[in-house]
Amino acid sequence: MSKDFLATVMIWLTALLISGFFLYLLTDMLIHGLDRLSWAYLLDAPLDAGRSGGIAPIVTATAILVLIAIIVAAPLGLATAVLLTEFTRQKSHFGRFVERSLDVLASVPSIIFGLFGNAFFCLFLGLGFSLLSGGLTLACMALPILIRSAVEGLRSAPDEYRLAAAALGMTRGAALLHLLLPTAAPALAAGLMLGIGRAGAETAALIFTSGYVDRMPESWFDSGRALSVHIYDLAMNVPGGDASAHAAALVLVLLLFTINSIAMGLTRRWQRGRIHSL
Amino acid sequence: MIWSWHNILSLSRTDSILAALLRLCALLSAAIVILILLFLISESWPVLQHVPLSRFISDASWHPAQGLYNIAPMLGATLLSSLGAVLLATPLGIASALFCHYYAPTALAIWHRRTIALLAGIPSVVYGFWGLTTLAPLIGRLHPPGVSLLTGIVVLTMMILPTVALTVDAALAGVPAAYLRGAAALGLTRWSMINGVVLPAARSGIASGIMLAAVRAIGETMAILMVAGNVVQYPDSLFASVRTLTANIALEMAYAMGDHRAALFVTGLALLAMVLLLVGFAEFFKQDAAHV
Amino acid sequence: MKKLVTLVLLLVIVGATWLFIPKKAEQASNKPGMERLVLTGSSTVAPLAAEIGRRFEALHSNVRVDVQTGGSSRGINDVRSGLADIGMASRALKENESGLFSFTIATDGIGMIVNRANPVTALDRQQIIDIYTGKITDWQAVGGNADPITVVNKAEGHSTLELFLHHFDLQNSAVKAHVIIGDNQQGIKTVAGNPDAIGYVSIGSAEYEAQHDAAIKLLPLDGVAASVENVQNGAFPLARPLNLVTRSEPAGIIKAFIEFARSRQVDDLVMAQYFVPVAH
Amino acid sequence: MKVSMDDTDKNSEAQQSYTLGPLQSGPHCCDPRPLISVTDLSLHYGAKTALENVSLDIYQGCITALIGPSGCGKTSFLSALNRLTDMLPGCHVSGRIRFNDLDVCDPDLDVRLLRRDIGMIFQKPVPFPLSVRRNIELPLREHGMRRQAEIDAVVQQVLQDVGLWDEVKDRLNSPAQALSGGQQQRLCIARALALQPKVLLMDEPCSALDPIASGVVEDLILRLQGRYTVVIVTHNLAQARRIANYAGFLWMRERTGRLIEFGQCRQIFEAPAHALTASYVNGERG
Repeated sequence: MSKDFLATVMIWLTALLISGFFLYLLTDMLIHGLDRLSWAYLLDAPLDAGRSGGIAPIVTATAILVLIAIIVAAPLGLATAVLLTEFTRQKSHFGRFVERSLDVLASVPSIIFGLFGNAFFCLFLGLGFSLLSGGLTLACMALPILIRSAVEGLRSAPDEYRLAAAALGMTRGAALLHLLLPTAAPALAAGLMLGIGRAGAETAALIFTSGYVDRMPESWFDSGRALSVHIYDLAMNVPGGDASAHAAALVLVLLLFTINSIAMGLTRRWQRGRIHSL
Repeated sequence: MIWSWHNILSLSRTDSILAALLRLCALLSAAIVILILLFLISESWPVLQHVPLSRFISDASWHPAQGLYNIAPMLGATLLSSLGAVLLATPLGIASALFCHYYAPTALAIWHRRTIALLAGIPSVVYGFWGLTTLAPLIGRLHPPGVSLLTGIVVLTMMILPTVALTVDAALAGVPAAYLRGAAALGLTRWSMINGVVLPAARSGIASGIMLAAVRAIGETMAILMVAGNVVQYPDSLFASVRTLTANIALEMAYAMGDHRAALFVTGLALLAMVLLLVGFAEFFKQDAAHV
Repeated sequence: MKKLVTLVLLLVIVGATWLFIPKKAEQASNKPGMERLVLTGSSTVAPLAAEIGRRFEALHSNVRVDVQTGGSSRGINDVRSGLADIGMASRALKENESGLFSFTIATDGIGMIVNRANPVTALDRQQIIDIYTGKITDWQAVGGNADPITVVNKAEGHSTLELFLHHFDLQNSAVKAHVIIGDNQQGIKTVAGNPDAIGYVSIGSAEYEAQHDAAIKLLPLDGVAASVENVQNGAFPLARPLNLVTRSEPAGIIKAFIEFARSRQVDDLVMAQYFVPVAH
Repeated sequence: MKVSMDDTDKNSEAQQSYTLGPLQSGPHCCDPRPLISVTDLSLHYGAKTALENVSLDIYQGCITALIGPSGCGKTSFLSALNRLTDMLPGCHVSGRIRFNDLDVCDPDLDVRLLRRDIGMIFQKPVPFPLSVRRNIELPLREHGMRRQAEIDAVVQQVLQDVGLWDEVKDRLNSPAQALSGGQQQRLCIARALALQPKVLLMDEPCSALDPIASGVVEDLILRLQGRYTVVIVTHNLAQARRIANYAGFLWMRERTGRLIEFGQCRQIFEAPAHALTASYVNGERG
């Protein structure tokens, strides 16, 4: 048997294995999760420590957490990306310092963010276990993702735009606002979606920052339980919580699939746009 | 990119204001990582004051309630589980990426890629849940207790596989088509073309993908906490239960006070140091490769 | 593309305003008359306390009860430092914790559990000690199958662990565990999935799961069957009170809450969590 | 000359200047008054020297062509004239450039005003990813023109000037990138003209276009003569000969671009003083 044939077989098998595993995981989740899933489940408050009732306050808390994270991280990330691509030489010390620290930040494990969030936001800033603490912690986590995709989007905007805009005596700010940001918009949006996805999936960083309270949050100083924390709690701490955990897991996975699909669609659109403009 | 900073004076006034504002934002972003380090150190300071660092690797065991703080077994467990996962996920991920580029028909490749991207989006707690309810009993039938280093490695592999596959995929996409045409013109078989031309050309991309996956594996918390058994020990076999640094923090943090809590922050520092070492190593490797 | 940018911007703005509205609500909730009770501590008590809190909120529309989990000691510490109004502890106060006030709201026991497929039906005190210290490593030695024993122990900081060690007079460093778990449910899942495992968990949790088809069974301890009933009548040796702890003599809303938590009105909630209500 | 558009807004006389008459070819013989004088210009990229000691005058209303093989620093020379060199990483300019009475190399100079007076056209047409109208409107608004009627008048005027009006008047709001290459380049010229520059720098404006579009653009450049001062870099010797009044020949010597000869176009092509020039324009070298 030739090496080429062997490699072909192996590679097809691997692909089959991965797709098979994915399908299995998905059906497993659907079979177990669909039992409990209903409109009432989505719209009710949890009862009996989550064994019965629904997940409305938990989905709300998750949404608020992600929203806080994005509202804080998006402008900061965009500004940093713009600075890195448009206002610094690639070799400048400041730019290199910023880029290096962001590389490090991107590789910091989420549990460390949890420790940091607990020590800094909850205790040092006195925000306590609250959606705000959790959201800010998530913002720190999402920041490098947002910056990276924004930097990529801006770097792929053609230099000709920058030169032509300058030759017309336009300020950099104007070139940025009217030409470069619109060109990079799909990349920015895709990055945003990725950030939302990462924030929405997070568990470890939230246990110590936004807490366990499963009441409908009334303000952002309330403690609130994220969907992933809810799943963890049901699976690990609540006897008889498995069925609810499966349903909650299904909801979370479907939400994240939607968000990621949007991100992928945007990325594709961005890449196609690039080909057209070349 | 093309803008050079060398002539700041060519900025108009609005631009200078904008630049200052942006620098402030960037400084803030960059400061987060320093802030994190600062807080980890300050929170672990209480225990570091009267427990020398060496005791964190020389104590008899990890029993913070009895004043014993050995985290070396957890360092080892983190290393082993990540290493195992990377070793498993790397060939699978590369094979999957090769499949998308050179084996699958276009439509199938698109679907496969989508599948992988969706796998990447499944949160770790769901993997952990699956591992706990499905995989651990399965492995337990093979050799008790079921929650073990092996289970951890398998679940971690599932989790980092998409990372490897997607980054390698991107690296393969960056291999110039001319190389492929050149190789095809020489009459190479598909595998010799891949082995001889494609993989070497995409080498640095593949390496950074693996590095990224390794960082993710080291930092993974919830899934490994749920499936690895959490006994603080050096594993004597793949079926022994282990506790990683991340699991140690997640498991005990909510219950810890005083020195115990500070010791958990020391664990966090060790974890961070490990990740930074890896990232630094990757950076060094990248620069080295650039000089060749 | 422009539409997209506008859309994203719009979303962010709408989100921001939406976030500011609840902030106003929060200012409103800080009006005199609106009170917030913060409970922290034992993860065994937390689900019960949350349920009681929910019912309490329904009766007192001006009160919000926040429940955060942690360990019993953490709860006690938080009450001391004033971080929490009420601490939750799944054990009695220790000697060095004097000066605090504790109020039992329910009783729970800690029972040994093994897999349902395990033929062993009882273990005496010395056998359990030997199993947990690694002197007995095979079920054959205590009359079971010839399989190695998987010892399940709890992570540091849990009062279940402290009570277990105290009852058997063990040091945690002497325990040779194969699996370490955090919360009760993880322990039940571990034992249910492993025919050779032995562990100890809250009796309430174990009985609930055993009745809902989890593959576990409770072993008698010192000859007393581990059941909610035996905990209730005081026969079970490893019982523990589930307490609410305060720093000073409770007054006002704290007092109201504790009295409510000890009243008949919550007996159904206590039993739903498979704990034993206090005698009234 | 340094009047900003904010002022012209208020100044009704200056406003008048936007309603130009139809563009006609300027006088064949142009004003031999130097508008830009370059003295000892050297240009370095890091340690590499791209241009050394170039001195020449650019005469008002004339078309000056720069010819020479690729890589001899022609484009860098153009970029130095409107300080676009600021944006090239590692680029350092020494020497003196005077534009009217202005020191172009003065670090305190407001480059936005300089670049308004010295427009630039690139080799590849760079229409912005906006509509045809917005392409012209954007720089106008940037320079302080606010009234829509005024802007519309300028848009129509400059599009007529470059002969694009009839082709695009029905699709002013469609994307500029949907235009053909030649139309795109003329749109870029129109965009530059909208700012009423004194000088137009053109970096091989025809080389990316097909022959017909190239001819149209070339005709347009000829019609700009007289009203605008044009500096054009071209590879196309025949084109330079057809349209230029003055010509400069640059050549690489010791890896550094140098100005070999500068003079009247006819003289450069018919009676070059330098042997190198002679062999280049005759096609023997380069």
